[in-house]
Amino acid sequence: MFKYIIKRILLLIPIMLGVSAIIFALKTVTPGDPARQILGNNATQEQIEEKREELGLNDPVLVQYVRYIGGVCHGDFGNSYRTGEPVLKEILPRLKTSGIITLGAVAIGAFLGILLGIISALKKYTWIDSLVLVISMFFQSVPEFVVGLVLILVFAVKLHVLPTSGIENPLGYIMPMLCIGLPSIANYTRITRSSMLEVLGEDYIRTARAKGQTEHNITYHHALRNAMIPVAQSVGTSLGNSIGGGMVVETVFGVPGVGKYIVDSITQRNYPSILGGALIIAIVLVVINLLVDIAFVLIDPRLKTTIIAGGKKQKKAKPAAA
Amino acid sequence: MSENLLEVKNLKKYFSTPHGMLHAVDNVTFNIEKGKTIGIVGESGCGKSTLGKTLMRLHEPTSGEVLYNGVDIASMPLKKFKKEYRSHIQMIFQDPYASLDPRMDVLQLIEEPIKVNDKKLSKKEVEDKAKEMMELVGLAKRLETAYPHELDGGRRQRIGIARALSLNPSFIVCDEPVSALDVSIQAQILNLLMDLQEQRGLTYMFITHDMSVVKHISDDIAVMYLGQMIEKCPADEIFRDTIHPYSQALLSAIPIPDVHAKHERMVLKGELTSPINPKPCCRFAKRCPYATDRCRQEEPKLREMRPNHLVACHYAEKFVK
Amino acid sequence: MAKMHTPAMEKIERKNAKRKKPRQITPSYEAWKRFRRNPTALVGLIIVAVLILIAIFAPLIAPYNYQSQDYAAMMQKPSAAHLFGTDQFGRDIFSRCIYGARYSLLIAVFCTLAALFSGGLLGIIAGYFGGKVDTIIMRIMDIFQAIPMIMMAMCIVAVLGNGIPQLVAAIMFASMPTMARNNRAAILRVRGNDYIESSEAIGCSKFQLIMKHMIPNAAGIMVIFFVGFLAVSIMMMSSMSYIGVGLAAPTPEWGLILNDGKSYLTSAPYMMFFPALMIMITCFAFNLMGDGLRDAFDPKMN
Amino acid sequence: MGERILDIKDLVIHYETDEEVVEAVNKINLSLEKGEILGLVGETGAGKTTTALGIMRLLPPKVGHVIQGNIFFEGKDLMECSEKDMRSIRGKKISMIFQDPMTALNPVKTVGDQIAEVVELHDNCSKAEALKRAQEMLAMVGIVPERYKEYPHQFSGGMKQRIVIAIALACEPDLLIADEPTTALDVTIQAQILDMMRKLQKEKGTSMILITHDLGVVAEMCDHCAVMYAGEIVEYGTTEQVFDNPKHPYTKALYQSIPSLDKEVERLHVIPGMVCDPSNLPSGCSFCERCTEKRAACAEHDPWIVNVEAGHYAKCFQYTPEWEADKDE
Repeated sequence: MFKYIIKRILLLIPIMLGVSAIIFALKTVTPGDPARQILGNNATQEQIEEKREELGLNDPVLVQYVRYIGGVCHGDFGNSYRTGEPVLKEILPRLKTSGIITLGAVAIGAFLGILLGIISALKKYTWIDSLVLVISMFFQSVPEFVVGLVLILVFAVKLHVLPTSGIENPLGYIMPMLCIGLPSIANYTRITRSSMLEVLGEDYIRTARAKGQTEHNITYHHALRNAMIPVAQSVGTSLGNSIGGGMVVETVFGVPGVGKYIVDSITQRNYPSILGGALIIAIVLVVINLLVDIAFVLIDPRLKTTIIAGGKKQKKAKPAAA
Repeated sequence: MSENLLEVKNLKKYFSTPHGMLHAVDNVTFNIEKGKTIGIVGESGCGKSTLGKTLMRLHEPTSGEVLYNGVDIASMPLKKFKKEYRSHIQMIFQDPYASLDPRMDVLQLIEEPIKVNDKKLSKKEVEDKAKEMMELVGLAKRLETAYPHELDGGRRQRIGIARALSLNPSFIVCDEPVSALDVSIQAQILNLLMDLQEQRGLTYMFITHDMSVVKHISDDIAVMYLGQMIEKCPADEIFRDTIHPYSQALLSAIPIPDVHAKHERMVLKGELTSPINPKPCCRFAKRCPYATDRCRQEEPKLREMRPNHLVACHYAEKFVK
Repeated sequence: MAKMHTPAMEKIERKNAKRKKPRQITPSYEAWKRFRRNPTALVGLIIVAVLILIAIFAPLIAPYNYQSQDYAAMMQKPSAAHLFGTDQFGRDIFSRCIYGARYSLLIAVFCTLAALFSGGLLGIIAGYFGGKVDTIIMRIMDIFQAIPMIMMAMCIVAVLGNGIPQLVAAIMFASMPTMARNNRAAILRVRGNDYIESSEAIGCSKFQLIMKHMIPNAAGIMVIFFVGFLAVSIMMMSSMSYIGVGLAAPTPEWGLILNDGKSYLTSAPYMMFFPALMIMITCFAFNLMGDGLRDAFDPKMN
Repeated sequence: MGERILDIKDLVIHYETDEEVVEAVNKINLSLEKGEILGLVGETGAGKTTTALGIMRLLPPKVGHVIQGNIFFEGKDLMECSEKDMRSIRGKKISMIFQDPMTALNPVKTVGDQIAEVVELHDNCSKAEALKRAQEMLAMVGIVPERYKEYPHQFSGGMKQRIVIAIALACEPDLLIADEPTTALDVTIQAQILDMMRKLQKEKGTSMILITHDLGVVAEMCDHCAVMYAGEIVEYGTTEQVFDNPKHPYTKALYQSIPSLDKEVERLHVIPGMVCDPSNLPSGCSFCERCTEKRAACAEHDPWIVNVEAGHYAKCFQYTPEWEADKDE
């Protein structure tokens, strides 16, 4: 198990290299001179040349890239073009804000989604099932920022119970969480429903019925845990979407989180900040996916053997069967 | 004695798994005479299907030779094999429900191999040939436009047979062709296969786990255990004079549909393990009631105990009646 | 006779009596039959059809030109003259929304096609060839996937600049990993079937296997991705336009119309209400349809 | 004559969907005496499993319907029982073993828990006692009791079927229904499982219904034998009667179509045609189309069950007095 975790963490390295390479590539093809961007339009040619030298922009791209990677290894993600502050110092406090919002959103989405999914699986093919489906699908069809606008209009402008923007007031977290969480309900609902229905059709459910077990216990003791396996698997992917949604929502609500920081940096073409943000998001995603995978092992004992035995999921060695 | 159509020499097929090398087919040697049927029996996981697919080059052999009319088809480049020998060696698959593309109708399914292998034929010629094949395997004309999911298992298996036969092969690997079918349908397909063999001089390799079926259709029978061939003999001999303890156990385990049949049952302990990184020993030693230290340390070789009767057991002499 | 006759059988007999002649039951027809029985999916299909008609006949439906500014009628509330009201330049929001259908749907279709082709191709290659090819492609996709989709798209637009082709390229690149992954899974599912091996045995080449067996059999699943991704790309597009990265004004794309009304949220909410409604209805319809297709092509899931 | 434990009277079961009605079981009558083994043979779709699920009242909800009939178990009509009563019968009085051991066990629960579950449900005991009982059961079916903490995927197919049997026998039921218990297993494993089942059945005196398509298994295991075709029982008798002296044309044909191990046959006997569509049964005898001994009357009227000899019944016109009379004409 320990070996497996180490292996997964080592996998971070190529991903980080890849992500930084992609953004670096984007940076080099972007028109415009960062030095001019920092110094403004009034700067003289000499000042710009000096600045370029200082930033190392005159070196070949590869050298710049290697230097950057070297810096990252020491915790130096470069300095923001705009403020001149170290990127890491700017991002870290924002990470907490974004973290709270994203976790809250995932919790809302997963809780409501799984609940609705169970309900619709148990009431399959009834009007309740259709209603749940339509409701969750409706939320899936609304872009995060539109949910945000509606919430602002209702709770902030009309009812005055929640602040329009900012998080000075802890209540300010509520709307961003809902904005990201509600659209993700459908995903959980659908996976829970179909996986629940599949599990309820399995032979071992019939075995449990033949034992004389009550439907209630069959649903919650036998089926639910098995049905949660694919649902848990989807948390990882939906987290990526939530972080993406967070970028838009934080901008709409003016929340000082990583998402807004990256969006601002993109509009300002502030590449050190974009790079830093992207790398940190990548790290967070990989680590969370690792945690999700570890959680699986707790739900599904079959995985424990394969993980301990070979690390990777067992490849289908076709032939042994007749 | 007639000539050998196929000579298999030291054929090996290994698969690498996370747990080690899986010896699915290990050092198998046998011959098949022209126009005869060899039955391959064994329990699931003994490598009998892999053997068939390796002969077909659906799996690439790890090492060994397969001489088809004297030409080694196992080591030639896959491209050359596909071009020149694919149509000579064909296969009938186990599951007639899964082995037909659900999006094609019966005629399309049977036309496919003809079209793929002879691009020069006109549309009409292909269709005529396919219709001829349908008639040959006993599929009614009205089924031409039916889809596989509308047909029962027996008819689907007839499509599978027509597909294989449409290329005029001389050798057919039948991979459990009747095990997914009910007894009454099974008899229809077995009769069809035997009729076709007579008409067209086909040579079969018949893979199955059903002893009564294999005895009915085969001339020779080979018993496999964990990737190795442990006994090979003429079909009628295996039920009279089995030599290898495993073959004896296998035979005695078959329930006989006769209330008065009283036979000694030899119930084996334990179950088949998978042949991953096997040690040099008799692979049956773990379950064999007669196993000695020699069996656990030394791998037995196939020896000819009687004319045409080969056994891989150190103590074969002891079991000869 | 011994056999029972029950009300349920009578019902079916009545139904059969009405039916004129037995139809050829192809797998696609079965899927259509399942789709047709699903009321929510049909609603989705109808809405999509109406939206397509609106997009085609936009010039006939829209009462005003979507660009013409009327300084005499700025910031008007919805009325008979301006169904959805007017914006700060006096442009008719109804006309802009109608034309928006054209832009949004067309761009979404382009994005989805591009994503499906690029990602689909990679997925098919990875899924069919397996082994090293698969590992290399999928590891690269892992790297791309570590960057959230919308961030990737925004970065690309930031490099290429605002505009329709740029946006299509951005969404295509950003969605490539997801598309590749989904298509790979679809191909793997088909590849596991015995009929692929059986066709290989009768001499089909790899190319024939892919074209004649795998893609037709995976097509159902791919159509589901297609419809689902239409909704995703419309939402992504509008989110980006709303933030200001994506399309350039005065394109009447729904997200951009929303962006125009941003500053008037409290004073003139109707300016944002209608374009938002259009986005919601469109995505809702695509999602309903996609869900119906999922049930139709994959009856085992229910 | 012993005491009757199970009595099925005129049972009719249909599967109803929007598209069609499948007449899975058509008016079958069947009885089982205490301590005996009844073999239920037939091909795919003959209605064997449906009958068993009907007895357990576990037919798929909304689709499977018992149209008419009674099932008396120890004198009580199961059709009249409430769902709650049924639950106290399932697992305790009647147990069932399903075909595929690979999927019959819950993958995320230990095997000990799965055996203990049924004990806890019915025997009113603590978790610890139930687990102890589970270990005893494991020992009984030939598995090291210490393995109770392991999960199903750690066992092989034959072992899993042993565990399934342990679950079924944990509460010492009066009736055990085994639905193709060895079909998914290899012959050598099948021999082990059948051996064990026979031994346990003798020890406990459990009555048993053994569903199978393998005539060999029936010959070895069963006291009585019922042959099913298209949802009907076409022949019933002691195993000796049915095997030595088959009366129904279907049973006869079935024997001839199996390749024999000890006799040399050139060609197999073939039953022409195929099983009739259960959603569209003919009005006459269901086997009539494939029958080699049929006459005009067979297609028109459904035959009734005829007592051919003591305790031996066949559903065929040729054993009625009218048949002989008809022949003379």
